[in-house]
Amino acid sequence: MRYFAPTTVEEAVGLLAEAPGRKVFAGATDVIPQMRAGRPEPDGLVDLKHIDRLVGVRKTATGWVIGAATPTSQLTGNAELSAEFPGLCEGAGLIGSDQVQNRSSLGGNLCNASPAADSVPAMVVNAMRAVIASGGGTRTVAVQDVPTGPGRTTLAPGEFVIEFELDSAPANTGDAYLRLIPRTEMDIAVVGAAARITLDASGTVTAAALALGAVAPTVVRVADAESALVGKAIDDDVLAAVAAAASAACNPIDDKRGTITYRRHVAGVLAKRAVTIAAERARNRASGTPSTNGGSH
Amino acid sequence: MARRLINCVVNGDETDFLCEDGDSLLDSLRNEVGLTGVKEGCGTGDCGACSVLLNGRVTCSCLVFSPEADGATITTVEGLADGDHLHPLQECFLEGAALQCGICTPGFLVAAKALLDANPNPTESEVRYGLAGNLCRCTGYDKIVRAVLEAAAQMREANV
Amino acid sequence: MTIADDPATTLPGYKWVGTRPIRPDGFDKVTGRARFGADLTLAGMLEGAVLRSPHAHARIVSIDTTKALALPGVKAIVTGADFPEPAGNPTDQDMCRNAMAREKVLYEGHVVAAVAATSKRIARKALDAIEVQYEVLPHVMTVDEAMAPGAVLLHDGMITKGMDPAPTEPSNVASRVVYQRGELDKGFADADVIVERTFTTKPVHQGYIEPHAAVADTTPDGRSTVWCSSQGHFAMRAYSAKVLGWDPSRLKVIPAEIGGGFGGKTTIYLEPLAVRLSQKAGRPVRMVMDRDEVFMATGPASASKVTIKMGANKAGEITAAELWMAYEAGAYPGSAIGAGSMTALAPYNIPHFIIEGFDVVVNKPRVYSYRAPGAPQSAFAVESVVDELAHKLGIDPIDFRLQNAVEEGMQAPYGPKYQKIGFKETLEAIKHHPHYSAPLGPNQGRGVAAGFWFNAGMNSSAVVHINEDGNATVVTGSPDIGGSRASMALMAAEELGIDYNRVRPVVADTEQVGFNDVTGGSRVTLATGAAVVDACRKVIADLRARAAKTWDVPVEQVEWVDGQAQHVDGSQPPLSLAAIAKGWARTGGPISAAATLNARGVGAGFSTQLVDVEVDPETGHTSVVRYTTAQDAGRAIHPSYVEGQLQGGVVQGIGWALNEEYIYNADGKMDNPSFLDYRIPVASDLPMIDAVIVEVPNPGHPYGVRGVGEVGIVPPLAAVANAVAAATHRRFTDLPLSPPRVLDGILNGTEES
Amino acid sequence: MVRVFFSAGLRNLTGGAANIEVEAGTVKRLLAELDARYPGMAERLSEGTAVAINGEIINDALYEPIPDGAEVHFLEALKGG
Repeated sequence: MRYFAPTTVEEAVGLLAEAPGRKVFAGATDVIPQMRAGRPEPDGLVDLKHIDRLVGVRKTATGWVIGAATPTSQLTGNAELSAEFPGLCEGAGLIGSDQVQNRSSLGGNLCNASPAADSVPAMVVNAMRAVIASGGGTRTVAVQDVPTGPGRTTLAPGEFVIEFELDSAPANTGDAYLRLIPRTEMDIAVVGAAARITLDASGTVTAAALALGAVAPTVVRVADAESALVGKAIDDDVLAAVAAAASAACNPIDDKRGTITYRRHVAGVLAKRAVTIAAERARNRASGTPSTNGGSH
Repeated sequence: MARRLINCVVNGDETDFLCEDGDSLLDSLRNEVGLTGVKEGCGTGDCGACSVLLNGRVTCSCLVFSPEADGATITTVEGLADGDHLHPLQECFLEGAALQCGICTPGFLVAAKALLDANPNPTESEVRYGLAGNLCRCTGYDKIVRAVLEAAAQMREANV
Repeated sequence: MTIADDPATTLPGYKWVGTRPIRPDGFDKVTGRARFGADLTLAGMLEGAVLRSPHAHARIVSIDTTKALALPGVKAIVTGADFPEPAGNPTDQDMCRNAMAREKVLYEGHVVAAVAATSKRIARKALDAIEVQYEVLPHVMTVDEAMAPGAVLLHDGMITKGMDPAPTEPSNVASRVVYQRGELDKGFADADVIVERTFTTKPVHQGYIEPHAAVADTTPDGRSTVWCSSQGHFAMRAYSAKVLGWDPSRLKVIPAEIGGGFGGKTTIYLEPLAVRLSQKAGRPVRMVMDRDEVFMATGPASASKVTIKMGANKAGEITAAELWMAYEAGAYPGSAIGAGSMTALAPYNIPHFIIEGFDVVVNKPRVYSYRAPGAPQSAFAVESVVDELAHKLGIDPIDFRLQNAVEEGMQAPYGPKYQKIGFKETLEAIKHHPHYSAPLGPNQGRGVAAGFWFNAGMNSSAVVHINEDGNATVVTGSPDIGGSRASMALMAAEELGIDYNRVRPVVADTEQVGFNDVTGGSRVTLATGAAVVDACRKVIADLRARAAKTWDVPVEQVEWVDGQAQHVDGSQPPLSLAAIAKGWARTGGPISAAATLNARGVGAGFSTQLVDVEVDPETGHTSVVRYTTAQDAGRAIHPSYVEGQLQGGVVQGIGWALNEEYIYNADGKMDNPSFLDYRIPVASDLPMIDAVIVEVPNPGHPYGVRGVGEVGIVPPLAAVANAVAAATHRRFTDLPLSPPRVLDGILNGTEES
Repeated sequence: MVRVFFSAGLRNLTGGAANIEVEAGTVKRLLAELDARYPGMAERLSEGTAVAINGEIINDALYEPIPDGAEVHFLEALKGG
């Protein structure tokens, strides 16, 4: 196995084009354990961390651009981003320990294509887009269109994510991500739920997004929950409808981390909790108070 | 395949070592640089025993490919003390009996240093979450958490 | 609380015992100097790797190593053919087959071959090139499957021991044990309330952070030096010798620092393989397990199934108990069913009971000792039912236990009468702890449980040398897994009357000190400590004789006080240890004494624990919010490390209660052999663990020591389960209490008052 | 005289007797005496058993003296962790 450290996107594209067995990586937090577990060694690894464009969090006129290889600790460490998108930063911040946080990245978390990836539901509810290096140029796709199933993505051989685009949140908008793990840290999500809520001045939901992780081969958008929210003030009945819609949207499996029954039930619980927190943040952002905590449950 | 020469700064010293591209930094530090204070507990980033500071950030060296260390600055447990003057964390671990078998101790010390560098006045909960990537099977963490809080207090006092 | 809170306090009459100095090996361990099992490198050293069975149960048809041996860099391969036919008693023979499979593989991870090569990468490649043909056999994974009629047999000729009459047909039940007293029918007739339930636990691993590691250097004279991390290098020598068919003395075993054991490092895995590989290759060989190998191939603690029926009368007396227990042994007989049966009812004085236990083989790794082996599983069942009886009778659970608690002179369920014990003292300590009356929050519940462990004595040797500067070197052969060097030095300092820092404790190899049994059974401070005290007292006798010679007086006129020889009438200026050492050539040469013993005076240990949990009623997630443990330590030599043992045992028990379990798939393969999915507690899962040291001195030890390492893991399973029951009003009988299981209980279980 | 107690698992050898009085000054003499009364008992107790004399459990106690009037129990040998 050979190691390459290109410093430009073009150089990386060229290295990947040279030999089909090469793979990109940023933090290696998945690659090395997979190699140890007996997955075949790629014949080359292309380290993306030395390409400036892939590392960093940049504020633009319309929103944010986050380099695909940026360590997630830089997201949680960015006060402005964390204030605007606390749910996204919570999801990113739950990928492993502090040790892992200094290596893990949104690009790696997305392209490893685990259904349980903690950052992906929050990327989806915030309608983030992946800018993909493709052949000689780039293409941009919605994050939710990248994974197609466990370990599988729509990226063609030789393609990789350069950066993520995130539009500024409208006023009175809040997001949240919650996950259920048996411990308090160091686990893979049994269920994850991200919500984003926009309210009007009267507290009526004007826009809603809800996405679930670890309950289907890919992250699931829960359209029925979103339509149950829009146009309503959030009360117990609405939350019950959200929970029911979330449970119904699941297509989980039984595995060592959870059962179908359990995941279905907890998806509903986390959905309503995530919506509640997101809505509270939406209210507080209108009045300028800091957001409350989400995270592991 | 030809081995690659890596140049880096380890515990303040210019250091070079040879590696194969697929080697982990953990293996290179232990076997090539001779720093066996860096421990392997799992090899998959789940226990923190191999924690080092890589360019100032705490990282599991088992999850780093050795060539990534080229040009890097690395601190291991062997680099925490200043000559024969122990780091306050080391002192507090000793005084507070915060180790039993001692295999996880190097990783805890390195991770705790990173934690206190970033947050000199952590709460108990912040220490517990900050060190959740380091497994200890002997102590139940009680004395480790106390030692880190005590070291933080001493370091704050020394900096006043 | 006792002395625990003030490090400066010493016990009355003692200068060093009961203080909290820095441990002698601490500096090496906080600076990265300490050498653990995998840290040794020798010139020319090869790296080893082990080929393990991918099947839960299969016949080995053939092994072809030709291609593997032909790979550049591969220097030696060993298989079953490289080891002699297993000899000795059945347990020894099983150990030999567990170390290297012969005719059959009996679990996923069973050793089939081992390779030594110039790098680990090449060794791993060679494993892939070894061609093994298996005939896959059906497997049995639980006691229910293994005990079912017509179950596939692991061992064709295994006849259950302990049955009367002996069965004629073989089975997977290796043995049966029975303990009983009184007349069961009468006992249940006397009961006003009876509870009957079945409890199960899954296999759990000791989870030490350091994987097994061994380096062997075998020389052409037929001797080998082995450097390994273990709980007892003399045992590693003896067991390795059995597998190799050697006399033990051909092996020299040097103890590395050990990165946790908890019972799991009291047997061999890699050592004989490394010796044989090194012998074939003519070079040193290092072998280090990967974490998944540790989970799949080393001995966890037994899964268990315990059915219990217990009755009590309205006056609060337990009148009868009936226990049926089956423990998984893994691939070879030898679960801790005996200890599990003997400890089950040990805290209580019950007039009528029967305990029937079965040791059952299944296609899983051969279980091994884990901290108070066998006791947590049965205590989980008993303490859960005791809790339920107390609730049904409307009696406070501690008062109920106090009313039935054993005390000195009562007969233990396993036969003998208790000597001086401190069970009631631990119950009282919890009852009067502020925690017991603190208010609880919403969704919180409080649980209590108790536990018993025998502790052990066994064989120890120690040598005390006085150096020419008047300092002492204390040599033992007991690996230090949790600060025992500090305890040895404290007791020696106390005896000799010199400063703790003038005593250097050393753990020596198998050729430098007499035999020591393993560091296990909570025995080291008691037994090896007693050997150190004996050796110190011999040294003191010699020092008095030297002083008497110097003063030309009878030795009876010389006393040893505060580290110096004093004449009884004060007619001579005192002679310090350093002064006597300085002149030793004139008084008879260097000063040194050895002591050996098969320890007597073991004092049993009891622990009572109290826990508050909070259960999320919508997800079943349980958090431990407060924990207090009270344990009888006899006397705490170094209270900090005693507290550490108490806290560590509790947290391992919390892990067992909440999330730890081996998960197997339908093929009999372990699904979670990593620290990611085998979930030991992390720091953020826990509160501080309030450790209350109760001291009821053990009259059998010079300083009153009882073992403290093990009993702390006995109560937490039930304590946590009882707290979850209190929080949810549901009784849980199957561990672990993982979120899905607890939620299922909340949604579908029967609500109790 | 010492009083020897038999666990349930041993009583098939003693014809159901739960305890008996024996004259024996050491464990070795006790074993010989028991084997004479209950053939097979010595073999049964030779491996994997410990002896409790007046409540004190001792492994490998063959030459251990037994004081007059003592209570003796045979136990399965134990492993620690």
